[in-house]
Amino acid sequence: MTEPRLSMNRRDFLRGSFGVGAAAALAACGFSGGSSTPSASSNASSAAPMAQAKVDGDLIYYSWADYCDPAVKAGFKSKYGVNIVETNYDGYAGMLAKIQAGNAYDVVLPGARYVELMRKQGLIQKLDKSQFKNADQLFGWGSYFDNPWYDPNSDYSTPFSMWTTGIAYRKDKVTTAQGSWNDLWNEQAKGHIYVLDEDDEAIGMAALKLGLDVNTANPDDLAKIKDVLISQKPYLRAYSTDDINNMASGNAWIHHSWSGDFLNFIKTQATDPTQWVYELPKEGAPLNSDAWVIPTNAPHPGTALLWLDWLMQPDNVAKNIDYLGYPLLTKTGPDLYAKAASAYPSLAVDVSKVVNPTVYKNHDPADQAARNAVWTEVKAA
Amino acid sequence: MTDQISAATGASDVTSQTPAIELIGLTKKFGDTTVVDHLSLDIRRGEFFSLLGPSGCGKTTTLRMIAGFSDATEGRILLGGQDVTSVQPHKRNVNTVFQSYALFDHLDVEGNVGFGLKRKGLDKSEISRRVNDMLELVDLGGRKSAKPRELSGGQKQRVALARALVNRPEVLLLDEPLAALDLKLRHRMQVELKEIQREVGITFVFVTHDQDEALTLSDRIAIMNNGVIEQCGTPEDVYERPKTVFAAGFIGTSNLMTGTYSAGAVTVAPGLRVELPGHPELIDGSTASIAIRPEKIWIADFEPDMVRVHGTVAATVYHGATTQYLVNISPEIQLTVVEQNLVRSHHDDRWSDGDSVEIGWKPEHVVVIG
Amino acid sequence: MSLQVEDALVDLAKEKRRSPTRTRLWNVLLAPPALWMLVFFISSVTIVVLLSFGHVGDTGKPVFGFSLDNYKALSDPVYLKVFIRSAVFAIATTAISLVLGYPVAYTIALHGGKYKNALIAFLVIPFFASYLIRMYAWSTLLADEGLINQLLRDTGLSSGIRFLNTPGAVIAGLVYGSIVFMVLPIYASLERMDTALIEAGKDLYHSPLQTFFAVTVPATRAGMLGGVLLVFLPALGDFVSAQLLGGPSTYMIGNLIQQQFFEGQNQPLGSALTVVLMLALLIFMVFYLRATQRVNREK
Amino acid sequence: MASETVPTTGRRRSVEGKPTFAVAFTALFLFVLYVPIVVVVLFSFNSKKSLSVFGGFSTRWYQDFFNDEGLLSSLRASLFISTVTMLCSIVLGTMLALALERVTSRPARITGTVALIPLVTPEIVTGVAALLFFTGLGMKLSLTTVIIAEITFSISYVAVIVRGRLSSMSDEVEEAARDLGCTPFQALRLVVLPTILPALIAAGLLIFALVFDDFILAFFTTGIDPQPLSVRIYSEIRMTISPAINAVGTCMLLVSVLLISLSLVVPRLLGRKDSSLDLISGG
Repeated sequence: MTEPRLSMNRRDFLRGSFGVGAAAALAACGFSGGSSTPSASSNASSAAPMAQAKVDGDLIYYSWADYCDPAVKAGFKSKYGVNIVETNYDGYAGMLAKIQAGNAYDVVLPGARYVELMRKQGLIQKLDKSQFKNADQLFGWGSYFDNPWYDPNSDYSTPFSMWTTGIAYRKDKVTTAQGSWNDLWNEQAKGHIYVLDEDDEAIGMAALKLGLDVNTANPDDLAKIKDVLISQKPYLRAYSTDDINNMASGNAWIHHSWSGDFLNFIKTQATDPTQWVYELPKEGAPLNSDAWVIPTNAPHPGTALLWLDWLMQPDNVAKNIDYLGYPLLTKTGPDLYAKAASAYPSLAVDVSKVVNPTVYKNHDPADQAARNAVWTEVKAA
Repeated sequence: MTDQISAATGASDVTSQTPAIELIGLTKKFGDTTVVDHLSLDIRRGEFFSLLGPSGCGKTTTLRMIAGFSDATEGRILLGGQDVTSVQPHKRNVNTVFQSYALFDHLDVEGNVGFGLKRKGLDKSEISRRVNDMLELVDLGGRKSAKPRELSGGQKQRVALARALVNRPEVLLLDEPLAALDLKLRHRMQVELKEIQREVGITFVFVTHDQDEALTLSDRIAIMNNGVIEQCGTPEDVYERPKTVFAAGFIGTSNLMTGTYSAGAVTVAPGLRVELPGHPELIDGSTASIAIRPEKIWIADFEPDMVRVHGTVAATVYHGATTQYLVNISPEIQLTVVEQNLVRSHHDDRWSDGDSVEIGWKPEHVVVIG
Repeated sequence: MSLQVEDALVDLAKEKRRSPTRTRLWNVLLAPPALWMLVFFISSVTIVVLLSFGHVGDTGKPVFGFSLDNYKALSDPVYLKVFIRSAVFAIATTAISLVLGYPVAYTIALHGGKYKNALIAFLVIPFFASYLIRMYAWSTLLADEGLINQLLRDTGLSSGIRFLNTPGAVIAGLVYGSIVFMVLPIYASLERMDTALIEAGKDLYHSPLQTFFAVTVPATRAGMLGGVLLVFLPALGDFVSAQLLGGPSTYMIGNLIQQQFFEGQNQPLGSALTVVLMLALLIFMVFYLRATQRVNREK
Repeated sequence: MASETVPTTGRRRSVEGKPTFAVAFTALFLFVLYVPIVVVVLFSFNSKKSLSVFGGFSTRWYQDFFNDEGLLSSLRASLFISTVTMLCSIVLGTMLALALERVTSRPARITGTVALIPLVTPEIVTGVAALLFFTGLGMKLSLTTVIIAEITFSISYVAVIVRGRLSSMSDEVEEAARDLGCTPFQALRLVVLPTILPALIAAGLLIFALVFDDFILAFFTTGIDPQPLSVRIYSEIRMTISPAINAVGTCMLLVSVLLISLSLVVPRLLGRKDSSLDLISGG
């Protein structure tokens, strides 16, 4: 592809609309990946000393909405005398877009593949683990996350939670479930089936159904995935990540769902928990994790470190597992979770399986664009 | 600008002989259209002066140039001998009463009237004293704290007048101030306006298209048409002795006849010569227009020296105090005749349509227009 | 000189009678808002147009360029389908708002009596509370096991109706969100209308219905056109209603644009979509202005 | 147009005569309008976490709301955005309205008209443009960027409302001020602005309400400072919603009632006949 040089285009554009004065302002930034701010500052920060765990301001918090027990937050606030300025995202892609746009947060909770992406783009900073009083809860007890695939030695992140993606359905409405991704094409529940509104999850689900790799970027595979997803639309009620409410409202009979949300729903919202089943389809189920990171441009990295440490504290871990319904990846987390989810064997999460092929991975830009295009076209159709 | 004013002040000695307003070759053009055309005019101190003319004649534009709302394209404006042609409106010692009154909705009557004084920086007690005096003068003493929307049309008009007069301007400009009032109220306000003017002794420049109003109120009237002054004079002058066809036609009703003058008579229609005695200035063979007011034409009881013409009554219109006859003196010429219905007249005395009549007038009542 | 020419002159005089010294103040006043709009609107729209010819660079960031690739991509039938769907939704929203809003405006304006202002206030209040929360409240009410379906089942009227996640739900959401902007201009034009017109109409036309269509409707056309504009434009660019109430096949242009900027990470494609949306609106505005000019001429 | 109005014909007949049916229709309309409002208020007092089953009366969600620093900071952020936007757009919009009403030169007129384009631009376009502009300039997204975008969007609204009032004001009012000793600027300050004050109040209230509730522009331009309330509500709805949202909604409703009442009462206090509401509905 012949691509005119960016600098020239930008100059042309400036001449047209801003005049010379603004040129200097624009030149420092812009749309190109080349010399733009994040990567530049990452170089600076890798040379700079790592942050110290001490209060240096309020905590600018960026995560899923309601993805932390309010009591845990309240405890942090009163212990350190700081405020938590909370902002939420409703999907990882949107989260990344905001960070790339230059928004400065202290702590962010990306999914594993986004941790890798952000690390490679220089968007997050290296953590000094000696700053964590509770480091022993997270690392050094033989945890896989001492050296996870997305972040060697967990240098840049502290692992948080883990989940499977499966299918939740109502026994009273659906009697013909096959324990397969085909259940998302179930005739009985036609018009009452939800699929998660996340590109990786939807494409991954279709890939598993077709016996393909969840991370495929092969054009033929993607064409098949697109067709199969479009073929599913007549069965669907909607694409939505709001699985808990969709199940609670009665609109969903079958929901492409995250294990933790299912447990949360069963414990807090379901009118009759015994009606609900969470199945892991036989073709395989995605197993993923997330981790806390501190962005390079975090205004208060000291408070951020204190927050990460706070989350590792066993009593807080217990509270969060109880509140969220997700296993947390500390020494005590998996056991606490196992107890909480004991009634639902399908919700068991085997930490050792986290290196399985159903983990969402990163792609080179062209492949990523191809996957994005599939998802766009499926949604638009 | 300040220099200009002080220079002007220094240059001219303000005496009572100086006219209140002098307009010298005043011209206003909008694009290619000339709205006011080299107008020159002196308005005397203490005079009630009217600019009378049809809409679009340039009278309002002239007024706006005097006030400073509109810039003159050419010519000069002198107020009390000072050249104010390029002085901004707020620095001219004139005030205006607007056609729409333009009262300030957000202020009460007192606030409206005291607005100009407050701008001048007078102290509060002085403002309040003068506002009270002025409101008494316009008979609104009891409505000091009323908002404009609570006032009747006539009251609004008086507030507008008081608001302008309270500043004791050299000249008060009035832009059709009575046009929005109903007939009865208008007549009452005319009387009040005249009284107030006499009392305060300020020069009034009054713009109107209503000839009756102009005749009733004015010391002098300038009749404007197409941006020029057709005639300027006392009400009697312009009514009795119109100088142009337009002036004759615009003020009141005039019977106009045009023809060739020869040997003491004008041939206004083939075979119809109207005698015109006492006009030695007219040369035989020249064209002359003559105008006669309807009420100056008699239809009976003639006096000896009258000029008489035969005609036929075409229509009779009874007006109560008067009766109006339309009399054809030739197939083309119809004269309007107005007769007072006096006590002695009886209904059956009057003429009816189709009657053959003789009409007549005194030679001195005939106005010859250039 | 004819009277008409004189009138024209008077108008001309009015139009241009401001003195130069006064005009300077107005130009001074114009400068800040004009400058603001130039910097923050005109130039930012220019960026959108320019970026629509660009592409996504290797680092996933948008890069300017001179290619028509994005527009070629948009020729895919999938996108055309979304554009048509959006137009249909927006037109339906506008039509429904008009049909439902007109009687309400009419009743309040002509039969509201002394409660007129209170009724209008009552009508406006919900629109000043969060649109999103009201939408959410609807979605809980209309859920399959929500209050309304429970009522339907309890009364035996129906075994349950699927309201949500349908095109109808999206349109209903749009109507609910903006109908007040239809009611208010119509109400205003009805208020301004001389009610003597209706009385006169009653003498001329034998049925009230004929009177309504022959007198009231034309007299309020300006209000209706205003309402149409205020409802149609936001509806065409909306993505919230489809997001919260829509189903798998109710994607609108707004959703597509939103996705390109926040999920698909293809800002140049999103820019191209935005440009196409702007062009579509330009065409709409041309027709709209013609219609309003016709109304003005008739006046 | 005619065909769209056909379904209302049955109603129309009675409207022209006895308005029973029309009144009933309007009542139904208002009822439907208020159904979700009632639900929001009711469930804000729900003792259960459920948004569909009412468990009993409780004020726990209000306690949650008033103790939720996140929600509160969002509320403060939205109030701040709305207030600043209101003030700035009133100043700029009024300037624009005055200029549009008064400038005579052709370039100035064109400029003024162009400044009204946002009025006919869907928010998403303005949002996309603002986002690209800010990120392109390397500006950090923040409350400032939201405010800038909202002002850009609001100026034309203010201009249209204020201009409507200005055009109904006689030029002579301003000339009278000049006549009575005001400089052009004093005439503006002492006479024109006080005269159009009700329109300014109306425009201000409208902008405040629109901006406070605006989601799309805020969504595109918000940064990490506490997010505007609408954006927070959106992300909660998209993820896991807390009934505290109903408490927020109820409070917003109260504020809205207060604002509307103010708009009805304030002009009356100022002794004006035209209430702000007329101007809102007229604009």
